[in-house]
Amino acid sequence: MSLSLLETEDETMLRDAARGWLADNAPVAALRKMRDAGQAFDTGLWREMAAMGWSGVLVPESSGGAGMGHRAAGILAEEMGAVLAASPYLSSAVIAATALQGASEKLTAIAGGELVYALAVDEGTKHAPERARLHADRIGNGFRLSGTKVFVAEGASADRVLVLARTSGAAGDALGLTLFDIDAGRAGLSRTAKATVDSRDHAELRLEGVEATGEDVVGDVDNAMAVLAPALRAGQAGVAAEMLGVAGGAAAMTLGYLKERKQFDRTIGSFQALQHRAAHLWSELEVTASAVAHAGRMLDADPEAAEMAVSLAKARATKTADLAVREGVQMHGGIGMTDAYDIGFYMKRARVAAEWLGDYGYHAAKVAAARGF
Amino acid sequence: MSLSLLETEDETMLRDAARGWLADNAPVAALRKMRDAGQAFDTGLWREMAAMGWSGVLVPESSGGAGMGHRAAGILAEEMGAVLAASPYLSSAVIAATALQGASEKLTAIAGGELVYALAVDEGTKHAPERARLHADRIGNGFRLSGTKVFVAEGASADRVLVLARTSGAAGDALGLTLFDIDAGRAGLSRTAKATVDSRDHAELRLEGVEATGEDVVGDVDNAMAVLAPALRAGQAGVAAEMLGVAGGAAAMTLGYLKERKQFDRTIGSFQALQHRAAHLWSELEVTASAVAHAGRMLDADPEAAEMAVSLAKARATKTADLAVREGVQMHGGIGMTDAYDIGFYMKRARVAAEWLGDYGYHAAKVAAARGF
Amino acid sequence: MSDEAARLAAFRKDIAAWIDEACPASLRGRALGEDSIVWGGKGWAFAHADQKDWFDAAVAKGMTAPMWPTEVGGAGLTRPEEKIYREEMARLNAPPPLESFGLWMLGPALLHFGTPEQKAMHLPPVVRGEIRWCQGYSEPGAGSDLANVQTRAEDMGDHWLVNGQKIWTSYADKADWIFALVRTDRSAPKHKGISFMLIDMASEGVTTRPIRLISGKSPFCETFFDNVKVPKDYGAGGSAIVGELNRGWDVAKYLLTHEREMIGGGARGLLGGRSMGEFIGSLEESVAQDPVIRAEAMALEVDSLAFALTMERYKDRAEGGKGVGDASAMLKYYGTELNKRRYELLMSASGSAGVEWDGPHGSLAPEWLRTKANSIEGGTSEVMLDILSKRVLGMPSS
Amino acid sequence: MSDEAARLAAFRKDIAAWIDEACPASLRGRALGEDSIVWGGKGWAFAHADQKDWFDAAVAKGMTAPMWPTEVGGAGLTRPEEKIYREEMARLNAPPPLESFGLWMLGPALLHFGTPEQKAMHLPPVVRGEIRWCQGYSEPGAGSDLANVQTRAEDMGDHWLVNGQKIWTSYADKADWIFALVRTDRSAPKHKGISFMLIDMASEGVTTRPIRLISGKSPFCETFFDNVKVPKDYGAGGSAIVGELNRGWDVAKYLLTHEREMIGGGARGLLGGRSMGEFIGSLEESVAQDPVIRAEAMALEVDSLAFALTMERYKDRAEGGKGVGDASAMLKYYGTELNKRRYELLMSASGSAGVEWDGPHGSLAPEWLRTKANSIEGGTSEVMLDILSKRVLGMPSS
Repeated sequence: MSLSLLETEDETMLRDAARGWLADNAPVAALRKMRDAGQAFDTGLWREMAAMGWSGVLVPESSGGAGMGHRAAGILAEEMGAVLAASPYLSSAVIAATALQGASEKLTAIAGGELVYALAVDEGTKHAPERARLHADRIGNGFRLSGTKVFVAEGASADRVLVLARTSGAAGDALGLTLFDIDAGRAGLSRTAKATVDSRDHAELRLEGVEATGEDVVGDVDNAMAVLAPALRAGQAGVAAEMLGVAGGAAAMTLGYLKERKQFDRTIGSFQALQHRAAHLWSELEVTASAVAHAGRMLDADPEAAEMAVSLAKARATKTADLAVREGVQMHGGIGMTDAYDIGFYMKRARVAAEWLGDYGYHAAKVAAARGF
Repeated sequence: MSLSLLETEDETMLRDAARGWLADNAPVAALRKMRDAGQAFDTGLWREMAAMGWSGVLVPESSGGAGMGHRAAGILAEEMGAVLAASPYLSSAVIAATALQGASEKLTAIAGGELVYALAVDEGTKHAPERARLHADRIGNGFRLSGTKVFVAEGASADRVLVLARTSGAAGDALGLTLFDIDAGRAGLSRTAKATVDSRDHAELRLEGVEATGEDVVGDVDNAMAVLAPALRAGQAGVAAEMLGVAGGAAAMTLGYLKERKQFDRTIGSFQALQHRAAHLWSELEVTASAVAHAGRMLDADPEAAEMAVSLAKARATKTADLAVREGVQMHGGIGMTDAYDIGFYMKRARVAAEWLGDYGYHAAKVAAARGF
Repeated sequence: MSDEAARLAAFRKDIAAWIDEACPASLRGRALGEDSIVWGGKGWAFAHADQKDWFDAAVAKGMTAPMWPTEVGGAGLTRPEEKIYREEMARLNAPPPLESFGLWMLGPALLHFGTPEQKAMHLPPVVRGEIRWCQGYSEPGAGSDLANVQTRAEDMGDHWLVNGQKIWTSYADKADWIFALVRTDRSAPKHKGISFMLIDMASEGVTTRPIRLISGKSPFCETFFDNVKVPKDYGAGGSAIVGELNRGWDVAKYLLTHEREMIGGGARGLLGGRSMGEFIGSLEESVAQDPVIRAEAMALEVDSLAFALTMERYKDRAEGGKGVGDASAMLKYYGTELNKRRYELLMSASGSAGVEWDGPHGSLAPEWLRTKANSIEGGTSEVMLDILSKRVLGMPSS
Repeated sequence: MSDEAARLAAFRKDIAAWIDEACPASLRGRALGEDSIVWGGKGWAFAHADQKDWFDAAVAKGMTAPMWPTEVGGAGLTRPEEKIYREEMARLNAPPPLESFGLWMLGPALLHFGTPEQKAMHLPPVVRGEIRWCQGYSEPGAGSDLANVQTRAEDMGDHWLVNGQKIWTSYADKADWIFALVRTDRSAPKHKGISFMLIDMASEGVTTRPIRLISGKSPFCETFFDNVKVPKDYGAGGSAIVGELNRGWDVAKYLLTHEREMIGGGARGLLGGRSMGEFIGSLEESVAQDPVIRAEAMALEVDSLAFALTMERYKDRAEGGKGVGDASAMLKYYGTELNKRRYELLMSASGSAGVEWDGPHGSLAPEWLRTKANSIEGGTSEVMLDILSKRVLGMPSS
């Protein structure tokens, strides 16, 4: 694969435009305001993003989307991460839009920002799709779904939810799973918003005899992975890109502080011990940026072969964001510990994103498996 | 346990005396000389150590030893480590003397430095006594031993070898093992000295039908662990102490270099990035010193309960020596890479000692097991 | 057994019997949380009768300040006795009867620098939990540069007139008195001209404002002094200044050393007496099998045990009259960095359940965020490493 | 498919066919070791006919210097073509036909700073492997302070008189020529007054002495210049000085950047094309199950793959005309530290078999020790981090 990881001119324009718009419309202050108001994201803002084509980034132009592809989607996610812009972008525009490939009407609604999707996959504290136990029992021509899903991003606010359910086999089997597309208001579905440290929407979903028909099945019964796996890969690459942005945003804030803050009559950025740590952090960021760009390129060029590239990106981004926010808070000193300052928001988002769709160990193990161990 | 880890006055005197004598008689230059001559240790020097009571450090006074105990043995090992003094001290005076408790004549010979022992326990590349396969078959009233032992410290030069052999059960069983005390010249025993990076004596032993009698069995048949486990603990605590000394010696050499070497018209020890790394290294050394002292105290106070303390010391000492030698070579720059300079010898000994009698993961897992996981 | 050993064995038996009798069963073995600590002070209200009974029994025996002299209400224990006392407290799962900045900080300062009058006036109320103290060192913008004190005390003859602002004052809103660094000579160099002053928080012109942290509510406050009159002499002959006038930096440095030793070992939290492995073992099975988590848990267990031994060794050394001095910076550095690592692993092991503000692991998430301050408060890790490299290792200045 | 893509696809097919035909099967898929490298030079002897055949074929096609202009004997490939060439070389397991400091270092310097005469004189012999070069930068005692050049060249009218000593000169004992930093103006400030000089190693007064490393024998030498006469002009109009007189530091800096990019990615060794996991999987079963080793192996695999992508990204960037400049310090820093980590893990995974000088894993132990120099030679990691923080991140000087 001789894919160049350099940005094309179009990509650089997209990045610049996104950065400018986000700085004006969705700075960290906006997240703070929403948090203080107990709100997970700003619907108005999401409509504006939709108007710019972001919600249709992966939707073909034939279905009313922008059809920009995964590398572009990653650039948008990275820029959103850099300012901690909260939106259903990854859940709806990246994950659901990938899972629902071919379902033109739904894609059109996603692209228009009218329909917000969530993905309900995990039931334990760690990402493990194949361990799903939520069961869909066949009743007549349809199904009845019962069980609990946790850590559902946008779970409390989404209009529809993609629910992974077991139609056969036992927990641990990759086969025997089916993906359902369920209206969030359907009888028997209850949603409990959880207060997570990143002030975003992560909900627990309880399904008690929720009825579904064959129409609601995405892809084929007992073979959810055929549609879910590409969607997960897209989401994992997306959250990796977001975390690269989170890391970069935290690092930029920290480097700025080092250049401006004075102690012991010196700019603290002149202390060599801090300089070396800053340079090391920057090096990690550069290496992670390559992995994130590569994941996007691979998803665009050869999605079926992209699994290792995606896991590489998520593993690297998780570690790098962790380093960036830890160094960020420490180098800010006392002020970084206060809620009045923004750096803590980066630490909180990095922690939540670290767990979403597979943690470091999960993805590092995938890379190792792809490399034969 | 309210054991104080502070040194007693006697211990400090022992340390000071050892340090002074070793500086005069066994500096790193002595190891270099032996290496260049292809010699593993200096028999004359070992006799002098014996004359000071070091070879009898664990031998009761009633058997002609000094009966100083494990904490004192650790202090000697640490001081030897600090100058990389090569001798059969750990193999013979610490390990064999512990295994042969009660065998007064042998202990007297060990204490006198006349008899040098080696311990042959491992057969694979990692320490794992219970995986021994070398078999001792009962022939008439005696045994016939066949198999191979590797990484036998002092294996090529020892007068006698304690050989762990399987008399029943299968590889992996802790029971069914028997410890034999074999003369190194016995028929069927061949020894191959290996050129290891630390220039010490590590040999492969091949036993082809070596005959032994019940007289040669140490402790009870099929129950080697009763005598071997205490000997291993003593040896592990001893090598941990030696590695603390290796770490301390490398660190001292490095700190001295930092204070003296000039670059860019400044003493390099004035560069804050190096200062912080030096301070971190010193912190690790202090924490490891506590673990090493504690292991010695526990072996003296309650040897049966000392397993976790010993593993804690070996795990910490392995990590700390590794850090000290890596920082040592790097901070010395180019000169540290030359064979003409001493710091490389520390790196080499640290690597070999890291593997001997259980590596970091082996001992960290023992600590974890003792703490319930 | 030596005479000393026999004496200590008898002491162990006696003190254990006393704890067992005096400390009600209801207090034993609880997780130590903010809500179960007895801080004392004028406004203090015990949570329940058992807590008060234990406190009263300890005060009566001097065991709220076991190593302080009996004249000021302590128990006058030697270091080996105090060690045994703590071991038996831990074994019997008894909580400390009283904790306070008076015990940890002001007391050591007065015992070392105070006049007999100051000791007599201030220490007994600390031992008896009647007066709660807070510490006023940091100022806005000064950060690690603690000697950069701008709060000034002007000499008005019979009193000092104090104006300025402190930050990071723990529990200022609940404290009765504050010990603070104030500038008493503005013409002297930075480290000179500072005095260590005792101020009644009820004085007119003292106000406080709590600081919200990234972990949520916090005990930290901003404290404002607006024309606060501090009498030069508090009646009973006790000066408001501890140590010499304009030499407050000496007292502060002494206390900083003391504080560092304490902070390094003072990691309190979720794990309680449980090992990291027990915690992880209580989670989903896949977590304990993850090599990344398991390797770090093993390393943490190793480092934590070795560090705990090191705390003991240093305490023994300090008691042996050799002092610890600047090397205490190591305890502060190592202990706080270790605690941050510990909470990172707890969060990672807890997965999505850990990221809730108040999820199945209770206050794990806010505690995790709170640990990030460990390596900042009481001197940053960077300042500790500077101290170690310059003053312990003798590295040259640049 | 765009025209360009179609063109590149055709190129890939052609170049693959050429490699497949020109590179004998006996050379394919061997572990790359010191003994299988073709270095060229006057004293060079091929190991066997197949090696010479492959070399001759490559010289004929310009493929010893694929991106150099055809005028000097290169193949004039574009960056995308060169990338495809390397990919196909890797796929077909073909070894580089020639490696040398002439290709890596002198060539780029001359292509950027050389006169037409210098290029014409020196580059074709490099491409054809006729002349082997070495690099004379470091001096005893100077360490990281490369500009501290004491070797001096005095202007004697028609020649320079060179006296001094270089250290860490790789293969000085086997090289035909040396490019060296010499001081041509002793009154100028440190970074001025240095010139970049080309010297024939056969000149009278040049001697070398090999340096033994902690890893054993090494290609490094000390090189001594004792009244060496260097003609100002080498006949064919080529000056002995590259770039301007007294501005050799510019050339050196340019080459250092270039060297850093190369060293960062140039980790060669035991693993060859194998992954860390394959290596570990070939060891005793217990090793792969050890969580400490497994966790680090996974982390190394992740970091190595991401770093390899980063090398490619930076090469693409450099080719795009944007240059890489000081950021190359990151490649040098990261790549060498990664390689040291890799060898630490290999040693740890190999256990007692790894500590033999020549055990079952061959030269593992000396290679491990040799990696320790990676983060020292060509600029220490500390110097790289200084460059990054000051020149890339814009941190202020102290």
